[in-house]
Amino acid sequence: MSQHFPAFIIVIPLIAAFFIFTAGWLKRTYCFYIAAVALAISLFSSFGLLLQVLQNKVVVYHFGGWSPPWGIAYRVDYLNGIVLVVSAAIAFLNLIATKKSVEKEFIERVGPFYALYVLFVTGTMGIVVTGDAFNLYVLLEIASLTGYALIGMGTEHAALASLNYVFMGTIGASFYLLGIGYLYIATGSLNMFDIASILPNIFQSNVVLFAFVICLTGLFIKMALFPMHTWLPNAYTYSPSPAISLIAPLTTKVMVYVMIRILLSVFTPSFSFKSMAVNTSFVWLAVIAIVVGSILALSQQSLKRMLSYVMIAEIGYMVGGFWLANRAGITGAILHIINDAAMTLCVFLVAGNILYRVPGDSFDNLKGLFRKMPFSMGAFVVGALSIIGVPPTCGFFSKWYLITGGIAAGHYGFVAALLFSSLVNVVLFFRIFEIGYFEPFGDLHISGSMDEEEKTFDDAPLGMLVPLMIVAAGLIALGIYTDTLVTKVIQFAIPGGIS
Amino acid sequence: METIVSIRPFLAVLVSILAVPLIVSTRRTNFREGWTFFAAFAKFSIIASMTPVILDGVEIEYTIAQVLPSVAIKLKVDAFGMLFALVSSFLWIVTSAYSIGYMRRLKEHSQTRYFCYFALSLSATIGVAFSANLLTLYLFYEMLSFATYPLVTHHQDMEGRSSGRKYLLFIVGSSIGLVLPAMLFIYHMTGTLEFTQQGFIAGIVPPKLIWILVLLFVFGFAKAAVMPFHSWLPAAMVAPTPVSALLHAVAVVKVGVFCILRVLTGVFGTQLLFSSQMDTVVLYLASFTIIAASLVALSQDSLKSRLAYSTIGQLSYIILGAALLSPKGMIGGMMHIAMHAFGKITLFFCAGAIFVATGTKNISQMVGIGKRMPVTLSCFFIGSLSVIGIPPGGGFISKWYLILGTLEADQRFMLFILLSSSLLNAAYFLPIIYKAFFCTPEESLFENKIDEAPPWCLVPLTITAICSIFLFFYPEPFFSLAKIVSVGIFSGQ
Amino acid sequence: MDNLFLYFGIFLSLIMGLSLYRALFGPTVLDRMVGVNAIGSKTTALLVVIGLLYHRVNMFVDIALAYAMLNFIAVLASSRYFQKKKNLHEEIGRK
Amino acid sequence: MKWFGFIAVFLCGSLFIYGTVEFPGWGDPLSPTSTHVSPYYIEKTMEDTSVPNIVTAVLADYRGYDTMFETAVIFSAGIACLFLLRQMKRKKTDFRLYRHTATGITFRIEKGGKLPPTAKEFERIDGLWTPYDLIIKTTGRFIIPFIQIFALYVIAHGHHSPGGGFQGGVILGASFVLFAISHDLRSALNRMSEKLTAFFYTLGVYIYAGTGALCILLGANFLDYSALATILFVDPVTARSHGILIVEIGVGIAVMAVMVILYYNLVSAGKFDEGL
Amino acid sequence: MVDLLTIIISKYNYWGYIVLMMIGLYAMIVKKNLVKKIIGMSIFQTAIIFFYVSIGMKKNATIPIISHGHDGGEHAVHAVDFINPLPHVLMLTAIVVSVATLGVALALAIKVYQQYNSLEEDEIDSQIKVK
Amino acid sequence: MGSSALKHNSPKSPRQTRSIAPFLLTFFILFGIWLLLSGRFDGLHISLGVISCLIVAFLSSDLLFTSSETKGMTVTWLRFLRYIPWLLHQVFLANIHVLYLTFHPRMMDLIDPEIIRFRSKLKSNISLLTFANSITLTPGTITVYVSVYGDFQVHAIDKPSGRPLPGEMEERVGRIFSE
Amino acid sequence: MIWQLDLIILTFVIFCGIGAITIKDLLGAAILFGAYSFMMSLLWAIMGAVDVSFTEASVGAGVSTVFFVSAVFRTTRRTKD
Amino acid sequence: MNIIVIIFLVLGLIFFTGGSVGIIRFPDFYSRLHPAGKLDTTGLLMTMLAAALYTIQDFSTESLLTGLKIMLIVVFVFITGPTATHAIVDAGIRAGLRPWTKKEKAD
Repeated sequence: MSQHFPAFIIVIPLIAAFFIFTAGWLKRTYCFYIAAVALAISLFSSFGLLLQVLQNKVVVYHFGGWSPPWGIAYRVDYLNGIVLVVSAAIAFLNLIATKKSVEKEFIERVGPFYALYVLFVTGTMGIVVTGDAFNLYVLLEIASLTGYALIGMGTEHAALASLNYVFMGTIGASFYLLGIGYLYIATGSLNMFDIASILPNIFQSNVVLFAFVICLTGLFIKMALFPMHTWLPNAYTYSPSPAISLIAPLTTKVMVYVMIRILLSVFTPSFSFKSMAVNTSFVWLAVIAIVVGSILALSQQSLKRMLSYVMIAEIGYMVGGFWLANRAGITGAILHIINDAAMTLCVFLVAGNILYRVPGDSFDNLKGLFRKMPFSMGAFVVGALSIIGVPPTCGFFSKWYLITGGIAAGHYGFVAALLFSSLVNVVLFFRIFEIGYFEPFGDLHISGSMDEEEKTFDDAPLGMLVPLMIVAAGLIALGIYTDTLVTKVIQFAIPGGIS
Repeated sequence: METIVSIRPFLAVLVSILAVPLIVSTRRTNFREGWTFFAAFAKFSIIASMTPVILDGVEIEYTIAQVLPSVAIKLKVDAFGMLFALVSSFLWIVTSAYSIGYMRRLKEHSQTRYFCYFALSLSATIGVAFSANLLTLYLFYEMLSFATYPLVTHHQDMEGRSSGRKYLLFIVGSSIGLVLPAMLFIYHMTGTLEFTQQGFIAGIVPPKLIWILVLLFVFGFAKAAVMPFHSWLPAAMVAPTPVSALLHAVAVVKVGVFCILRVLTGVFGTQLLFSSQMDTVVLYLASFTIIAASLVALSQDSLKSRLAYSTIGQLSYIILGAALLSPKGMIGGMMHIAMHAFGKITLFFCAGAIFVATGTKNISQMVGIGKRMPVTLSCFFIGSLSVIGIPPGGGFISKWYLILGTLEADQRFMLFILLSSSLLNAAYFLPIIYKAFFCTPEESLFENKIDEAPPWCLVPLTITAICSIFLFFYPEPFFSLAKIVSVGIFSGQ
Repeated sequence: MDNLFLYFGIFLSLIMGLSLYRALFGPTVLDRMVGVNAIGSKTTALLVVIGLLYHRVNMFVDIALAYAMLNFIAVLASSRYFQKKKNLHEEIGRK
Repeated sequence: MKWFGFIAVFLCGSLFIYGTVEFPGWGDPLSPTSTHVSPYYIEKTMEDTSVPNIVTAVLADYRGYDTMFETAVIFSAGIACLFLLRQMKRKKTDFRLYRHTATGITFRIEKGGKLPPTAKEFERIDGLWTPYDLIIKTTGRFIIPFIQIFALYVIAHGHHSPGGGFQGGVILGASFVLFAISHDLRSALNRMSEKLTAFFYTLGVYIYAGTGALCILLGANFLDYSALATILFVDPVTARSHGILIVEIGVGIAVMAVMVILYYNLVSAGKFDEGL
Repeated sequence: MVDLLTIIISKYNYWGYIVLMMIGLYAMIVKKNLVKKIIGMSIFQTAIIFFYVSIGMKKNATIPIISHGHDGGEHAVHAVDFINPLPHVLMLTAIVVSVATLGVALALAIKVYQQYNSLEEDEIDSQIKVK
Repeated sequence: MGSSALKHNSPKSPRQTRSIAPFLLTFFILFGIWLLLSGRFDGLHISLGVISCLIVAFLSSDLLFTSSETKGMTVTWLRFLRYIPWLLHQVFLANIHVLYLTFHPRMMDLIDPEIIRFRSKLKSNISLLTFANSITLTPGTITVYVSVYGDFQVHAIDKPSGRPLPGEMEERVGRIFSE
Repeated sequence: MIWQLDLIILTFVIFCGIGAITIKDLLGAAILFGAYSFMMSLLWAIMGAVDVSFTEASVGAGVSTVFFVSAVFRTTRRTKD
Repeated sequence: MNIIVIIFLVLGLIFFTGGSVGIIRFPDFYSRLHPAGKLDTTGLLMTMLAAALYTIQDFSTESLLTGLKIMLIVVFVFITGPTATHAIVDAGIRAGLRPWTKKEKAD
């Protein structure tokens, strides 16, 4: 059965999504369990695939028995193997962690919610695993559509934010599609690796250049790189918390993965990194993204919105790291996809937990949270430290690679931006810590007693805490096993030509 | 040099982390503090058990995790680290006891949290002491910064908040902004971060960059409170006194100094420093700090602030000792870590005890207090002797070696600095003693009866005072450790 | 014969332009509906003509058939709009 | 803003037009698109699948996996719309309107009043109700069965003529939409209830994905219809043809149901009471 | 002159797609009305579909359905005789996607309207700011 | 009064009580259409056709015919067929009239739109529909509104177009459905 | 390929598109968008993409205009641009 | 045969032209519907007839069926066309659009 793993990853959740929807009519509680089982299988399969990849280098699966370029093939190699496992794990953990809050927030809509949830995961994982450029578009649309819906059910101005996301997302996806069309004009093929084998003959062609630019523009919009980021903060701020802790870790990160995949596997490094001027300007773009994201984050007054801006900066990390076009930089970018996904999950889960207990996530509502929900906030501290980049959490190590990449490429602007962003993150997160730590206990020092501690303790339910703790521990574990990750997997994901 | 692999250093780091869940999970206060004590003793005994091995000139290594190619999170115990670890782990025991008295008497809130973070900070301190490479050092350094933040801001009031901000701004800002890039740059140039006896960047890094790197490190380890980066320390004095005592006389600030020393010797190496003349720069920086801090201390009325500025000055002694680049100076610097620790902690304990007993923080209000708290103030006297460097205070030994070092390195100016600074020290400590014992208050502020702090406070400070004297007569373990270090470092010359 | 069909098609599409004029500039929405409806019927005819030009009219006739059937759904929907909201220009406030 | 937008768009467009310079000419039979992958489809489709409509063959077989996700996209759009708009909790209005069908008299029943028996003489209406239009209604009645049979014809004959699951499904869905428009939403809901629709669109995707999964169970790759030969008792090539038909039917059902549910949702803003 | 005509004939379709795409883009950038934006979005997507279909076009070829029995019996199929089917397949999917997106977008627009009683972005913005 | 005509206005038309006759009739008509559409007479397609027709007949037979209208269907159909050529003739004549109007340079002087109201004798839905559509098809007149009782409002473009209504056409339509 | 027809229809399509986004009435815009969709379908038929044309015909004529109209019905026709 | 086809085509064209010119020229919405609604329908009938005739020229079952299908289009258009026209008119009445009459013009 193990040869069907690539199909299982996608197909099992897909079928499960249909089941969930039907089961929702019967009994609402079934939905969660079906989703959990499906995602568990998916996680298991992706893990199995990663192991296969570690043994056999590349796993290829032909759908319909047609070999590429005629049929659609899934191709799992080191790069997507690891991203796959991480996405599956995130989806699964978030599912478990948000059970309670889904039941609270979507009383009547649990069935559709889980169906959309699982479909979103299907789309995302499909994007990661597919080897066909057009198939990627379709999966992208699945992920986006479900994402729009999930975000649109949020609070306050969610519908408007989601609609804006629809517009931007559609432009992005359409641009990607257009880019694929240009590639198709130039090569006549849709399979990524087939395109890659044809492209070297026609590198000089204007069409390929345009394909490159258009694809990138689309992907940049989708991943919310700085000038095209406008959809992200609103969408993420108003979205329901169980959804956002799924969408935020996966969407943008996976889009960065797609960028890396397209540029490394389709256009090949010899085209993508041909011109130093292009690389540098993209890195500068990333630098601007980092700086602007960080500064904008400073001016925010609610937790999720602040995190959204932090994410915009983080996207700058990955994009910039990739465009440094050296081994350390790309390693850093890939590593940061994984790490950032994990830490985003962590902080957004905490935001979800907070919202589960507290009416809103604006900073005024965070007062005294360390006392009220110490475990959640503990996990938040870990996540925050990771985003700041403090060893031994994983964020440090990807930042490490990124900065070494920046130094190696001689791009000190990027290095400075990274350091600047770390410092800003310190300010950002410690501001929250301060609020959570100081605010309501100004005079407790005098009258404080142990009893009051007991009374105010009101953390999220255990079912939400345990996965959160696992994620937080995972952040540290990821950090500690960084080298294993890099030497066993990521270094093979980068083509040999890049030094 | 022989090396053995053993898990003991890791255990020494881990033991107090492991104590955290125990402390958190216990509801009864006695058990909670029992766990703290247990952890402290366990830590000290583990470290002590390694001492003989180290004294034999053997190093102990333990790799926790390989995190980057050619860089691991790795612990290595050598004489220098051992010295520092011994001092801090021993003082933890004492401070734990003192904390119990202090905290309970003042009915501080959130004592559980207090003890947790105390334990965590100690782990980090030992981790720094035992780090085998720059990355590990950085890791534990940051861990210490974050673990002490809740301690510094323990009172959770506006003052705590602003000083917490200052604390973080200086400590974390400088470490991320200055140390991290320097470290990354070194890694980029050399591909390794492992400390060696003679440094590893000589010949690889261009000389011009050495200047920048050294300065980045010296200022970046802001915990050492070298002068422009010092102002967090007085601010951090809002913390409860045991915190100030252990962390801001021993653990945190000494970690900063330790890091600077470690990096100067282990990364740059004495020869490189000498050849690039960076030693002079560091020397002048340190001497400036010494004099300036002492002068500022003179003007402080709050006892803890005065102690804090004193600390700033004393820390730079150590840096100065190392920067002299002479074996004797090095020994002096190392010894001063221990000696100053015992002396200063006594002083802080005393300040705390006075606060506990009378609620007084300012020196001007302490007129005649010696009659009321004779034991405390006697210990205070001993402590100040040690810090000033007058026999039989332990500080005399380290200062002596420092002076020898200046002579050895032929730095007359530094000699002058040291001596004048000692005078200043005396000038800001002795009046307190004088006022306390020999002046009678105008109003009968204190009744003329003995009213000491509770025994949980009193006993520890007595112990440290006794130790301080004891070390004057028997500095052997620290001395031999310092000697090993010095020999190791300067054997190449 | 092919040419004839081609010219017929071209002429038809030009005529379609006239209907399009009504659809674009029709003073009221209803005029636009008239124009679009007219465009629809011409489209049906054009589809068949294109089929003839490709010599595969049996393939195109299905499309035209679908068109003939579905074209009026849109018109119907728009006209139902006016049955429910009885005003041509302005908007009544939502209840 | 307007001028800025116009200039930006204009510049962007000029750039794109510059990009077309090196395109192969429109309709050039020697362009890479026409010479690399597609000739295989054109020349081999008959051998491989015995389906004359190459588009259908490529859609449902060679790139059947894409099409499965296409169905999933439609499915998720259906759920998304339901999720976003459907108002599960009915807001209790103060009154209900009923119409006596024989006389056309409208009753307004205040809250707490006795509801009429759910006999067929009464029907519930709301404020937007308009009198039935005889012509439209009757035409609708007459034409709907033909639209439906045509839709099914399109689904079934996707192999030989343009069309297939999606087109047929849309037409089928449109026939229900037509019913809802020409009659009213309540009678359309009586005919095609929400749950039935939901059942249909899950059924459709089940059929598609289930066929694929069946292929795995029969020992071939996902969606490799030739494996179906063993249970359909035909040769593998015909099995592919039949497999395509099966999945097209699935697509058709799913698309039909989703179009209907989308219409229901949009037109009643999720309240499922009264539409166009 | 003839050359120019050839260029126009061989390229105008692509220009057409660009013009359409830009119309859509313009609507999405400039228009404040949400439904207008949705229309722009649909036009934008259609333009890309149009582009793909143009790619698939082949001169002197017939539609990609193999006719059989018409001329009697099976005969060899030449790729040159049939229009490239692949873009059509892709665009079927793309159309489906655009319909799906349209549905969701309209649903969201209705939701927005229910919330703010307006479809104009600037009016909604001023409402948000007031709150 | 027209209770039979009103029956279909009820959305809850009695599906369970419908007889088999309309079902079969629908089935055969649809099957004829299927054969016409399909043009393939192999087993697979025929069986598909049968299945499809069954489905549609099941779904919609109550739309196409109700039991009251199935009686005498054949005769009606035949008569209806006879009506068509006449209708086409009328359509053609009237078309030419409108065409003449359209291209007439002084069109505005010729036309004189007005709305004509009259009451038709016809009763059943189907006959009303046929009549209404016939009116609409013959240019110059458009049915604006028909009530279930046969009240017609017709928009005529000029006097000559509106004059013959209801007239001959109504009689013919009535004859088809024997009313 | 019938480029003459194609050219004419393409021009109309562009006009239709411009019209659909400029008309100051959403219902009108929706209706014009329907016309746009009809012509698009024609264009694809001209280019030989029968399946695409069929899809667009059924979608454009059958559902997408209806969706627009229903959305407009449930919201408002008013638009400022 | 071709001649008949051509005649029908031309007739169709004339009707179509009439329809289109009509909806440009006529003064108001209701009168525009007259040419639009049915000149188009008739034009379609003519065109389809031409197409059907042309198709069944090379006689075979398939072409016959195609021809019949083309005529089927006409049937449907004959059913739906008037209905659509009627629907639009109805909408106009309900929307409150007053028909243009000579009298008003005279006033």
